Amino acid sequence: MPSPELLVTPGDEELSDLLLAPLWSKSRIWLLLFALTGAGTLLLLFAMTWTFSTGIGSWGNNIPNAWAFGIINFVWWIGIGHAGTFISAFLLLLQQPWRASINRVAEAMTLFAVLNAALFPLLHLGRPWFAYWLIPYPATMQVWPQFRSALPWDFAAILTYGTVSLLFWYVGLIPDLATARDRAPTRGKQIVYGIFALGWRGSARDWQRHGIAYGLLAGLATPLVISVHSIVSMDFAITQLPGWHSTIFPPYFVAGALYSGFAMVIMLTIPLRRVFRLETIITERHLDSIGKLALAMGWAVIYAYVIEAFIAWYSGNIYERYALLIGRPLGPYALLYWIMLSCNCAAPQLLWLRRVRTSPLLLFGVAALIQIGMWLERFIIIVSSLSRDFLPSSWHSYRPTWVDLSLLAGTISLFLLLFLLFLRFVPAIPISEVKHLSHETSRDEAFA
Amino acid sequence: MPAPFPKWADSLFRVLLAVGLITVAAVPLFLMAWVRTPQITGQFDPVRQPVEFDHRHHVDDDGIDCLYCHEQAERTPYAGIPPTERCLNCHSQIWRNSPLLEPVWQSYFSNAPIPWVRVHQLPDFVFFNHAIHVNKGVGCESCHGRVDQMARVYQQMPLTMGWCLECHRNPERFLRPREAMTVMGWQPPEPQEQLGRELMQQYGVQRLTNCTTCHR
Amino acid sequence: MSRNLPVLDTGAANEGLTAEEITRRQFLQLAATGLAVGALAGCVEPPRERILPYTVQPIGVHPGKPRYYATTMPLGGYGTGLLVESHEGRPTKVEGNPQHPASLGAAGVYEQASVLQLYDPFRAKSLRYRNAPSTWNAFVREFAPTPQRAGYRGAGLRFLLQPTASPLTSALLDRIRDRYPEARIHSYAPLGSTTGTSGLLRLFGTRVQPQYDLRNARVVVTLDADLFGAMPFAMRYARQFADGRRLANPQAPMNRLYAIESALSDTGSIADHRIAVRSADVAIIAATLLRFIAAESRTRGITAPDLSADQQAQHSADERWRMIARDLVANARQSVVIPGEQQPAAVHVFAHAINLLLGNIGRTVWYTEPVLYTTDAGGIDALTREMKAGEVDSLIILGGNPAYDTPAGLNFRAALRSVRLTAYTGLYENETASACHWFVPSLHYLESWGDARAYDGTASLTQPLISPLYDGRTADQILALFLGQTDYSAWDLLRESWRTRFTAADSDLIWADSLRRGVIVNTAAAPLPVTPDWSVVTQTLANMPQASDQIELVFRQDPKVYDGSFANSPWLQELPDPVTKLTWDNAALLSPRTAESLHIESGDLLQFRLQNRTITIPALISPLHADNSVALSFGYGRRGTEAIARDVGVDVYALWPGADQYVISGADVSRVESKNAHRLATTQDHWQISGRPVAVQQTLNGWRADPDFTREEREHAEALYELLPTAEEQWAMTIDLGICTGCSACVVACQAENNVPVVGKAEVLNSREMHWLRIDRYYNAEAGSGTITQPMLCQHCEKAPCEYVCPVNATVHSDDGLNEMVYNRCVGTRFCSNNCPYKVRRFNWYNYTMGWSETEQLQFNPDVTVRARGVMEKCTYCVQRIREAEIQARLENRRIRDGEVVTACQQACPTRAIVFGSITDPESQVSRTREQSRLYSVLNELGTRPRTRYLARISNPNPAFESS
Amino acid sequence: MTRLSPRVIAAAFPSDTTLVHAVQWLRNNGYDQLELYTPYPIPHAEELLTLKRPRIPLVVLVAGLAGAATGFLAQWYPNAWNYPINVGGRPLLSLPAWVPITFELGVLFGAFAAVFAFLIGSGLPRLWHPLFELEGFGHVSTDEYWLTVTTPDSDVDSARIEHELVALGASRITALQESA
Repeated sequence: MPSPELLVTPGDEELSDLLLAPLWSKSRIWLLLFALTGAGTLLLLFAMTWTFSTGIGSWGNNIPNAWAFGIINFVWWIGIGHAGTFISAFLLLLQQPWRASINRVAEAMTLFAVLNAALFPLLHLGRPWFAYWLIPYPATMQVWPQFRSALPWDFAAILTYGTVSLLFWYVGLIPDLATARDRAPTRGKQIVYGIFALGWRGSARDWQRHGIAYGLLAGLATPLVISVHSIVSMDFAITQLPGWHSTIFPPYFVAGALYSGFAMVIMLTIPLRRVFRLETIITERHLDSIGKLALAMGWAVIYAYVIEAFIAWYSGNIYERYALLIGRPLGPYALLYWIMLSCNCAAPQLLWLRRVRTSPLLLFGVAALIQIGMWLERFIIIVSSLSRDFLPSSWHSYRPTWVDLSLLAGTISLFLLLFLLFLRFVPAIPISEVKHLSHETSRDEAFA
Repeated sequence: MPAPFPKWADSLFRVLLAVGLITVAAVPLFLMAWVRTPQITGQFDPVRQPVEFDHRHHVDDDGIDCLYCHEQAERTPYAGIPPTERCLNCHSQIWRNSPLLEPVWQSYFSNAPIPWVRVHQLPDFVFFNHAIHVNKGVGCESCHGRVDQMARVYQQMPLTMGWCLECHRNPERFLRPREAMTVMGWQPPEPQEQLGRELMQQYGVQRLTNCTTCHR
Repeated sequence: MSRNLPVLDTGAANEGLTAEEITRRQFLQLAATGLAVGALAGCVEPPRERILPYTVQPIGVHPGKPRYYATTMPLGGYGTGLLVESHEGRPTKVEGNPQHPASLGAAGVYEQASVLQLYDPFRAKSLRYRNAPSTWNAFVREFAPTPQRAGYRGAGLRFLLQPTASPLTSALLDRIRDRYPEARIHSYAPLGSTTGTSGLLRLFGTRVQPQYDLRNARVVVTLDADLFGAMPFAMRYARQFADGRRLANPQAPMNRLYAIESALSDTGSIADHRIAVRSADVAIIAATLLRFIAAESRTRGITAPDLSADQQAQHSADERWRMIARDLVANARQSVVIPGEQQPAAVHVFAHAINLLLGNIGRTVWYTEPVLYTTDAGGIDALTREMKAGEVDSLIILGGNPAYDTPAGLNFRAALRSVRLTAYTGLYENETASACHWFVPSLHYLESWGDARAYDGTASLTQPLISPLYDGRTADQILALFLGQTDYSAWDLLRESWRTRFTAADSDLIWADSLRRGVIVNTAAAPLPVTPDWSVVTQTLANMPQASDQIELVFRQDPKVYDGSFANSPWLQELPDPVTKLTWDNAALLSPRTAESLHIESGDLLQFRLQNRTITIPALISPLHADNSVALSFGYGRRGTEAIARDVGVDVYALWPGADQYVISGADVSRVESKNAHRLATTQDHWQISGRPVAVQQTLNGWRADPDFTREEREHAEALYELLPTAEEQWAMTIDLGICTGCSACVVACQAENNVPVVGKAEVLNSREMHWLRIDRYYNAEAGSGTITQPMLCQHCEKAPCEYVCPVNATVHSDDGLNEMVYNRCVGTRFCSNNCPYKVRRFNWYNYTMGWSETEQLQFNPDVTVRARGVMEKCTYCVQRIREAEIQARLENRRIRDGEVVTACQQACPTRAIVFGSITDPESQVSRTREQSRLYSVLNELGTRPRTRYLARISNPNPAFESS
Repeated sequence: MTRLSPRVIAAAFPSDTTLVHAVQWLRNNGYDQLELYTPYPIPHAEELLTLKRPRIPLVVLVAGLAGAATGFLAQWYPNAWNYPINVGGRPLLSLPAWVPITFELGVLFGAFAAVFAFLIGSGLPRLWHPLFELEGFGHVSTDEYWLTVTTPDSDVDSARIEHELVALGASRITALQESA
């Protein structure tokens, strides 16, 4: 029999206090991590200021590699975001009870990932101060954006995705904020959480509307999450560059996105349950399920790789063949390519073993490898394709600068920083849902 | 612990919320309106010149034609600012001792240009050619306004790209016969649209909205 | 923008230096204020600008309308006629003068770059005496008394000039020789080889200079001669050669070129047969050819001396020489063999003997008296000897840079110290300036009066386009000092000297006409009859050196900085070498096999030791380079005050044993062990075309077999949907790869016309060079020619991939078929570049143009926006010229005439390989080229429908070669 | 007969089951003006109180369509109507290219509609509510299950109700006059 979503069914009050504990208590380790990630975030700010003041030239980009780290990081982050929405929205529609205890963590992850992702398109512009020209507004020059380009699509997609994720997250949060308000140890906290709770009283009618709205948001978010990475993939697919110009990109990218996303969920929840003693709430069952999902996505990605290569060969097009069958496995970035393959294709096969899926340490390791692999995948897609396209005369390789690297490191820190703040000030586990779940399980037991 | 909020907090909160939402919506609208104001376009701001030259007087009272001083307008990209000698064609005869002419004489004798201040200033990436506009039936007034009514010349038109496009898209609404080129306050004898279409035929005027028409 | 320009004229332009002139200081201030606002403004409003009208407007000056003046640029002693574009008294662009024999309307890299040299902020600005600022008057006080010194016959007085053909200078020099019988006049330039003249002196017994005409040469053989690159008159030869292969159809007659050389040159890269041999072996090959031809001719009953007697050199074993000989004989009287200027006298003797045998004299070759001013004073080595011997009292150096560019073997610099009084005039305070007592800034040709003669003797005048920016003088003025003409302006001297030359009657008319034309008609040198002394030939044959395969060093002209005199030009430093694509450096070129034998790779440091002198220089492997031969180019490793040239590359003069010794054997080569190899900034890393339909070529026979061999690359499938441009004119360009020598004149011309910035070595290393037009060069063993060069610029695709990915409409299509790039709308997503299959788009990673000095900004073309940081840019088909012509045509209510719009690259091209025009006119030149069966589009299968099309290169290899 | 101001009785229960029993009793005795307050949505609340489903889905649909329309027009007007430009030789009416944004804006508007429909329908935000004044109402969000029943102001009724609720396990009972 599968292990249950909850190992214990504590009383409502204990449960609330257990889940609210991080909000009221201070912890040294938290402060330490906060300081570390804070420092990293300062690095990000510095690199950003540097980029804006000296110019995009401070990045390693060149012609032909007009896009590189900036876009790689963008795609990587937005991809990570996807798992959050998937877990909370998609699994909600599929009525997977086990999502309850981890969906808010996943959603928070989405929010912060999207935030990071949104930084890069702005940063990588030659003249970021004119970024608003991508918005259709009645300008005195009467010139408009050009909507055949995938970039305005991107802009709309990310805007929508970010907003919807935020709404979804907040709506789900309201009842718990109310709990926090009512359990607040001090008046100050009571007022703050009170304001954000919007005066939630939990009447049957409110619950009903809440449920419907939440469901509808989930219904909207699910196709949205598919569309977003499909659109991101079109930044590449609509071009005619060998290695980009491919019809499999949308599903391929969505799968890849979820793949890295699940890996990130694993990497976040495992330390989380450990630090806050939540093994009873986030159980092996959860790890097991996410592990399976990751494995499934791994195979989707492998399929995409195979098809990509096959079509390149089957097309008989010399440029496609060179890019995918020679450029990647043997070109200047061959090493990265093979590392990527071992991370994305070989490593996840361990997840066939239940022992690996349920052992936090091993699972974390595999997830980490996948994470690296997926970043490299974006590097390969973007740089190896650009650096060697049609005319051999313009071939040139790419090397990142310290600014590129600082930006990557910086956004990772910012991500963790935001996540820490989230753990400290927001109920990270959806209290009402867990209660609901625990009562159902207890009821089941009663009937059993 | 008491109830989280007193009764009045409710209404206060809602008001604040409303105000917040409205500002968020209003800011961009305000900006869009603001960039259309003279403050940004630089309209209606009489410019002080090194020489107190009064167009109102010279054009209206003396009836001097624009092309007498800006004689290149028909032939070259630039209408041309008259050389000092041109002022003296008349003023070596009349008002020669007027203190207002002091800088002119100075320039003439020291052979140093009079540093006139530019009034109609387009960005550096815009290339405007007077000759072609003048020859295709765009009157001075159409862009420079009623110079004959300006003591100190100021920019009367917004000179925004949108403004240029109005005419580049529909020249017929603005064209006038070459003879009336320098006339101030000209009124079309027949309905403008109709006259404009005729002139477009006659002068071979095109609707040019290519970027490189102006940006090169 | 020209609109912002101060409207004023230096007055120097045409009627001498009149009172209209305004001082340099004012000029610069005003000009700079006008140009400071040159860049794209952001969203902020610029401050109110000033407009500065004339006080008195000169006749015929219309601010905003550029004017063109004819003038002459001297280089290597010979003049090239130019037309220079001037905006309100600022020369901004140099074009060729169609009426001038050396230009024929084209302008090469040096001519194009010369305009920037005028504005070079590092030019010397004032006189100097012993490290202290001085004045012209002081200089005059020093030297003016000389002519008055009673009984002084010029003992110890020496003049050192660069080779010159200027009638004015020659006249002055003659007068000086009359006034100072004991003075001596030496002339020297590192590339001014005298081997040719001495060789011909031996052969004919008189001083003559060969003249070549390729127009009716069916077969051309070059013996280590860069006919289309380094040689004087190169642009003329290139044009004549190209005219022999402008093939409209496979049946058209076509000439054939054999290039026998060590380092790959422009000539070699377009040759039908390029044969790589050590430069030292060229003599033996010439001898071999001569023998074969003599024999061959006699078998055909042509009278020729028997030269087969003496021993055969081993190269004769090589069948190729026999085949070439046959080909030459078969085309007797319509062929030419041209020896390299830097080759020893023997080669010149053999080459011209061959031409004699073939009966080419009077048809493709003839002889005239030397155009350059010559004295019997001897060369630089004679002078140095005298200086060391203390026989020189005062030395006047007019131009050049002998302290730097003389052979290290002579140690001229040291010799200078043993001279009591030395004076030097030059553009820069360079190595020589610092070694001399007196320094006088000389005038750039664009700011001075003078004259020159072309290689064929045609005389032309040099007139200034701008009054001198700094306190400079011409060499002629300094010479005049020694004739007592102290306060003569260059104009006075010139006008005077020509007044005597022209028939007094209509002297002024001729003068005015000559100024307008840019040439003085009927001044070409007359052919001289010559009689060869065949015994000289047999003697020379008799004592031929034995061929060896030890490593040789070849000292050569640099295709970019010449002999170093252009080293401070950022344009030329960043111009990719036509062959190696190297920028901001010189390197030791050697063949892959030689590199292998030395166990080195490109970038490794090599040390050369020759007679206790050593230099260390990075190696650069160049395919098709001759084995056991190392090419070293002059002009780098400068130590003067020219900040841009300073420490770029390595000074190879430091190894050079002696004047005229361009090929040296017996230097020992060793690899210098060092951690990190020297980084050579080449703009093209991949030299294989790897079977891609990019630069298409075919042999003449292949073409005849399949006249439509490019069909695959020309026809395109119908598009599902399309929006076609509708305007009256539809612009298009055709580039004939068959006659592109890769000389790169177009690259610099484009840079000059379109304000293309220079980015520096570091940025080039990161592939960020900004050239709108680049020349791709691919090596291919298959076809007859060793390489193919392909000018690559925006293809102006009708279905442009770059356009539909731009999110802000910054790159769109115009009604007349241009792919427009709107800088001021660009936000810099660089998506367009990713989707450009030709990778011709360039991005302003930094604010490249902002570093330019006040003076350099004066060169900016006011009709082209100066791009700021963060925007994309690319070739616009010189849209500013199109619109200019369009407006002119509309003002006159007519259509634009064919040939009225000429792009900068097209205008500069010596071979006229680039054709531009409207394809709506079926009669236009470009329309006709597009009917040719060798027309094709690059990457046709992508369906981008480029407006820039190419004519496949047709090579004409000797069938005999293929069979063997 | 004169209409008397009604009164509200609020009762707190320790568990959802007891609450449900209480509700059933009240409904059976004809007291229909009920409202429940619980820490989580208790199952079958709709049936217990016979609530009818709000029209939120319809609102979302309409808003979504409006969003999509906005998205489409925002692309068609600039590119095909206001300033038609030849871009890469593509037709002015490039419908396929406009699909993504049309979809995204539909979703965006729909999402906002869902949230606002929920908030407005529930009269949120509402920081103050008379119930907040009641002793122990704060437990509603944690571990107590409350119901309020509005009755005609007759001591008989209220006394009966209160007594019965206690019997049904109400841990705390408060009565208050409904303000208007």
